[in-house]
Amino acid sequence: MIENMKSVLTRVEGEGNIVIYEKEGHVDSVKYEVIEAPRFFEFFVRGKSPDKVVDIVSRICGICGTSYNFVASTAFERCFGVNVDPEIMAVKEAQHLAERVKSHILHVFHLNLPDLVNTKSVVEFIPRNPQLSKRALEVLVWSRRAMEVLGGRMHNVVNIKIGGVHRVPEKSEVEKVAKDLGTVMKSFIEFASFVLSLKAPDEFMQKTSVKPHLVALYPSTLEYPHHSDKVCMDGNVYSLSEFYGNIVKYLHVPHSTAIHCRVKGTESYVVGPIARFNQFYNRLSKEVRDFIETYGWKAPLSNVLQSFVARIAETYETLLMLEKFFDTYRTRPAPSTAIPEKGEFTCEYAVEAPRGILYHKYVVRDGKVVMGDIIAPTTQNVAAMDDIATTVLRGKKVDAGVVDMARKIAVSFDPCLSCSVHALPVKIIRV
Amino acid sequence: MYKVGVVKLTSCSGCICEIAYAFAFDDILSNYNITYATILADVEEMGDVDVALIEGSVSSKHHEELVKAARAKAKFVVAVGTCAVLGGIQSLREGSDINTVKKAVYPNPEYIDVYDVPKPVADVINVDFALPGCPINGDALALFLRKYALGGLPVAFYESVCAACKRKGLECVVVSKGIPCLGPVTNAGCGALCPSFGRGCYGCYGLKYFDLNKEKLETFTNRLIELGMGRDDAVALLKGYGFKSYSTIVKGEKR
Amino acid sequence: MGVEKVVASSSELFVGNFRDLEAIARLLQKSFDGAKLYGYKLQNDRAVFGELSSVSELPLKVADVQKPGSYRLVSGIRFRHGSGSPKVYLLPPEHAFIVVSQNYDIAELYNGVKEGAILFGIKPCDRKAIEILDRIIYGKNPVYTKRRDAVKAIVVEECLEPAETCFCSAVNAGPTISTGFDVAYARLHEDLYLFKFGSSLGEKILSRVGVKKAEESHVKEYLELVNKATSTMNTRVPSTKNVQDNLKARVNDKKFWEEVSSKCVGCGNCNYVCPTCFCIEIEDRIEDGYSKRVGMWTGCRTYTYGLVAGGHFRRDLYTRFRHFVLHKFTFYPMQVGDVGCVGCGRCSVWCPLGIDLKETLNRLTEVKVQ
Amino acid sequence: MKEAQKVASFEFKKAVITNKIEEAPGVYTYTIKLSEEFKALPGQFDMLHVYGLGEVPISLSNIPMVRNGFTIIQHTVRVMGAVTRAIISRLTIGSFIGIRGPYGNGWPLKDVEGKDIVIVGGGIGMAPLRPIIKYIEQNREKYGRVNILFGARTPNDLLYKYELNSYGAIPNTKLMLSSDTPAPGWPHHVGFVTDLIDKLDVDIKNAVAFVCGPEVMNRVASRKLLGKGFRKEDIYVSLERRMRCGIGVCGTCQFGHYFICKDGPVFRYSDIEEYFLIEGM
Ligand SMILES: Cc1cc2nc3c(=O)[nH]c(=O)nc-3n(C[C@H](O)[C@H](O)[C@H](O)COP(=O)(O)OP(=O)(O)OC[C@H]3O[C@@H](n4cnc5c(N)ncnc54)[C@H](O)[C@@H]3O)c2cc1C
Ligand code: SF4
Ligand code: SF4
Ligand code: SF4
Repeated sequence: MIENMKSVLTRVEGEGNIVIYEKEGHVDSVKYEVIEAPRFFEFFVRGKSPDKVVDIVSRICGICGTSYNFVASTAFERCFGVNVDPEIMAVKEAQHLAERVKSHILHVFHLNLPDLVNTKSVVEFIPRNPQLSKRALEVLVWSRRAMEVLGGRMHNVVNIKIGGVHRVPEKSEVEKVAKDLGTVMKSFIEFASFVLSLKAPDEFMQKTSVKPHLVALYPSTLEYPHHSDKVCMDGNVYSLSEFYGNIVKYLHVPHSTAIHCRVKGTESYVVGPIARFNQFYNRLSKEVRDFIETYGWKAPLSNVLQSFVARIAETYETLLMLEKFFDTYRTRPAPSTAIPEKGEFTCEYAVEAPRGILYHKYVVRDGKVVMGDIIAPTTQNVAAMDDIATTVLRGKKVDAGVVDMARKIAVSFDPCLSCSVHALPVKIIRV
Repeated sequence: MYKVGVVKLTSCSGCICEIAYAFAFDDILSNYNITYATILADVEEMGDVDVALIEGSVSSKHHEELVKAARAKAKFVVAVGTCAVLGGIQSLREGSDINTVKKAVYPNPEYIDVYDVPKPVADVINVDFALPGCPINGDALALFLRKYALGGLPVAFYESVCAACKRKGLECVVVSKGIPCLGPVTNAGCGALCPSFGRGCYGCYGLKYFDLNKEKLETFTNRLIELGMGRDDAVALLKGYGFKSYSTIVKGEKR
Repeated sequence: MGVEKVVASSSELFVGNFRDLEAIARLLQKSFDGAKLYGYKLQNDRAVFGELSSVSELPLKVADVQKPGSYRLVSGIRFRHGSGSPKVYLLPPEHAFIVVSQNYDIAELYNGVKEGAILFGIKPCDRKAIEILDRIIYGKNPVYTKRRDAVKAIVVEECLEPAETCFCSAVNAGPTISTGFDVAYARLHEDLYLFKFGSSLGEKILSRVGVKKAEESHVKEYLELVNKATSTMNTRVPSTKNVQDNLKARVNDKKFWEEVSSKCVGCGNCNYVCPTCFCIEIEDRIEDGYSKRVGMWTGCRTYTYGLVAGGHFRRDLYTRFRHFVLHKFTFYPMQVGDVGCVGCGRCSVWCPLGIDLKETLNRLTEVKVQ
Repeated sequence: MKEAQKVASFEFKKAVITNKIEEAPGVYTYTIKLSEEFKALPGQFDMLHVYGLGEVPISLSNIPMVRNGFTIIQHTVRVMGAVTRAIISRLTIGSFIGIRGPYGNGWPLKDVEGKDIVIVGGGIGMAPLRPIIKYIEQNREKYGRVNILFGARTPNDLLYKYELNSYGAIPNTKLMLSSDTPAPGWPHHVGFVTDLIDKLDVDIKNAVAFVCGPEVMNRVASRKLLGKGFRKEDIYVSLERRMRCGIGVCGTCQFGHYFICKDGPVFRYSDIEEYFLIEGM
């Protein structure tokens, strides 16, 4: 095991396995193996011009690709000293917000719900409750339309660039989705009410106190965390470079193509909905908090299996943010931006992707990226996943229930659709 | 009811989400049943299916086995997305030594077991239908599913992004703004998204391998340079998402 | 269908200004129950062909700078045309023919447009292109036919200063017009318009507008400009006869065709922008349990053209490139009795590679047949 | 120009399939019943429409017949792509199908009365030639000697196997078959169908030839017939190009200055030779 790596890069998502290490019939430890073949983005962003990198990195994750081009473009803007008009920035942000809606709904409906209602898949759930499914799909389809209008398509949007956006859509185009927001809000509330009234299966969790650190971006405004250059861990605020340069250590473990991140090399931490929700509950709109509390939920959520509550709250909050955006929307010409041809720049920034903090750092020399460092949310969560699952399940007799719980823990982290894998194949290894 | 299996290989999973979207339509849900998809259902192995949707490029022996098994169990195989059809963005590593590549990203490159260059699915098995796109357009997939359910297929149009651009009444960004654009050499299917946002196409549906040869690609590269791009950038852009087609065209292998 | 065949055309010119142009539009719209105006206009700083809310939308304060592979708008008064043409109205890029139910019952058949249309400020080359389309698809393509029937009147703007890429005079399509229109005008100066009529309707309208006979100096200036335009454009391409003879001689000269098409990537832009290209692909789209058959622009330079199940008749790009030229100059005359190219230059301007038809034609006649 | 007289249109007739038989692997003959009158000449084609998928040009493979007030027509369809796939896999007895037509000019049978007839067909090309045989059978006295040359890749790929022998039994008619590949028990020629042109038994000076098959076969057949002394005017070839409308709208079937759908599909060799010899025309 190598510790304290400098310039360590990560990748996420894709295929994974749950590995249960067993001792005399009882769980010794649990590890989540990411076996997805790596794609080496950090390698091939090198030598490319920063504007091309903005498009390329969105392919790191199909579900939250907008987070990638959002954070990359903003990192470059900041280090090149590009001033982005707040209204243009808002168009860029809105694409990211619409993506958050999409991602959360996909997770809660397609991936998490089957666990909450004990079906094998959403495919089974749909005929059981077609009405409610319709509501969820309405929100999903609306988020797609919003992303299409603002960014061109539901995945890998094409309307984000260094300096803001390529084109500010016409008011009439935006109106087409804005006018349906009211209906979608209703569908969402109906769906959310159902989900919030479900009980998280937390019998294991209650008995143990697993306390990984909670880490979210520290918002510069009074809003709920969105994007920032500061990190907040358990209430303490750090700069991005301090946190990712010194506090976090990176480990490349044999069982995973993803790099593991640990605070000081040993302690795990959690990013994502639950970290945001528990630390910044008060920054949610009152409307949202009231709604959540009607169903008996509020911060802090006691374990990760309850993270769907945070997702529902965030979706609600995000829809409200979009509503505000639509209300004052107007079109304007998009600016053109020149990328400096000479000089060396170190560019870093972070955004709250649906699954947690996404941190990018680039070094640009004479108009070309020479180094790219990308730390994705799942990378930061896998160590916590291992730790939580191990603590919760250690000593239990290896049976279907154990495997199921290991699966549920993974799913509730939503480690990115493809590797969250509702059906992580299980391997049991005797030690 | 047709049974559908979704096989995921190396990719960003964007196509999987588009698949999920295509399955949000009533008429599709009433004709198709997803019986295997690791993201969507707790089923670990694919049984016999009518249609296998294979997403992502083949990066390892393990993938190769998955794909062959899918072929054996599926009546109809669709390569979904530019990764599956042409290799996808990860093929940008082609031409570099894999060990250098691994070292650039991983402290312990020996843990990483992947092919030097990812393969398109059609390099491993016979593919019945291809839907390029990074990601694919969920509506195009829905169209395919609707037509397949009627016993037929969508009529295949082999055309450039320009076709959609002109049909949408957009103005060519190369001609009217001097912006480099890959539209003329890129497979249609996206509905000319980038030009509709006033920017040049960056080729995410892959190069129009059926119409190009080395010389034409070279003239096109020169045109991009004329429009202000550096040669490296121009070549990288062309390699982009359809590197498989780029390299076969450049090597003059097949058309 | 707009414009009577028997024309009360006059070579007589009248003089007026923009207000008279407005009056012409108003009177025409009144004569045809509020028919809509279609013409060129600026939309988000670009020239498009579409519905005009009034003639003041015409691109009166811009000029285009056209070169092979490049198009820019600058301030001026000599706007020629953009990538769109009246084809955009008459044969829309996507047009539905029929909607069919699952039971094979016809749910909807294309029935034409409700309002009449007045083509306003189109160019002589555009008018000629319509004539060619009429001869080739009028009465065949139901969408074209019905939309064409909706055209009640045609007002043409003559071109006094052609763009660098124009050669209409060399193919008898401009820069002036003598038949097939109701009213034509030319802008001698920013607000000095010369009018003429091409039909009894046009005559009536002009007399109601009350334009005066043009002065001799106006006519002289007009003719000088026209002559200059004509003689410049005529030298840009070989004579049609020369082109046709050489096409015949070297239709099989593969090397020549490969050479002139070497840059072509088969994107089809030339086809889409050409005002006389009419080829379509047809797609059946399933929407809400109905199947809608839609025609969409395609063209002979795209791969699909010549593709058949199990084979391809024009796989090599040079054969498709060649077909375009042959169709315009050899086959159209055999099909409709006239050259199918109106010399507008769009195919060269809007070719992203800047492949210039003029150059192809010149090389065709200059380079010795192998 | 006057208001459009009669605008061609995409309107089709709704028909019912009354029979479907397998001719060869992937090739089926459909019998279709129409409640309206429908006249067609041998060599003409229809646009067959499948809901949601599109239309394909398919030749009539028999002369339309009238039975109990219905018109019965036949089409032989080979599975190729988007639309034909659905016809073969989905449409069976009782299914609906849309039909537009007949289109095209057809074989000039009236003009060649009194002459000897040579028919050369390969693969699916046998389909548009079959109505000629049926027509001659009904009007035997109007024509001289008849030679029918049919070939396919394998014996099993020949169409109309159940009635081929009856063609040979038509008076003064010679049937010659070929298979590209040898097969056990195959008594006929092995090789290309065009080889059989060497064995023609007609008065070449007073004969016409009707040819339909893949483009290569058409070329070879024409060349060999010319070599045998046929005049260019006496050879007729049925051609194919991409065809999306059948009525001169889509433009994609252009062959030189011809539209195959309106000016063809049957062409006199002398009229097309100029184009026929150019690659990629
Ligand atoms: C005049 C004429 C008569 C024909 N007669 C018969 C016949 O009797 N039996 C038979 O099996 N086939 C016949 N064909 C060929 C048949 O039309 C094609 O095999 C069929 O169109 C393939 O369509 P598809 O949708 O299955 O294939 P795809 O490859 O998916 O084609 C898509 C579309 O392209 C067009 N197209 C593709 N191939 C051809 C082609 N070869 N010719 C014309 N259009 C094509 C069609 O409009 C088709 O719908 C004939 C063709 C022509 C031109
Ligand atoms: S061929 Fe070119 S110049 Fe001629 S009419 Fe068409 S677009 Fe204009
Ligand atoms: S030039 Fe080509 S696309 Fe244009 S009408 Fe002729 S054949 Fe059709
Ligand atoms: S626009 Fe130019 S490159 Fe495109 S098909 Fe036409 S000639 Fe070829």
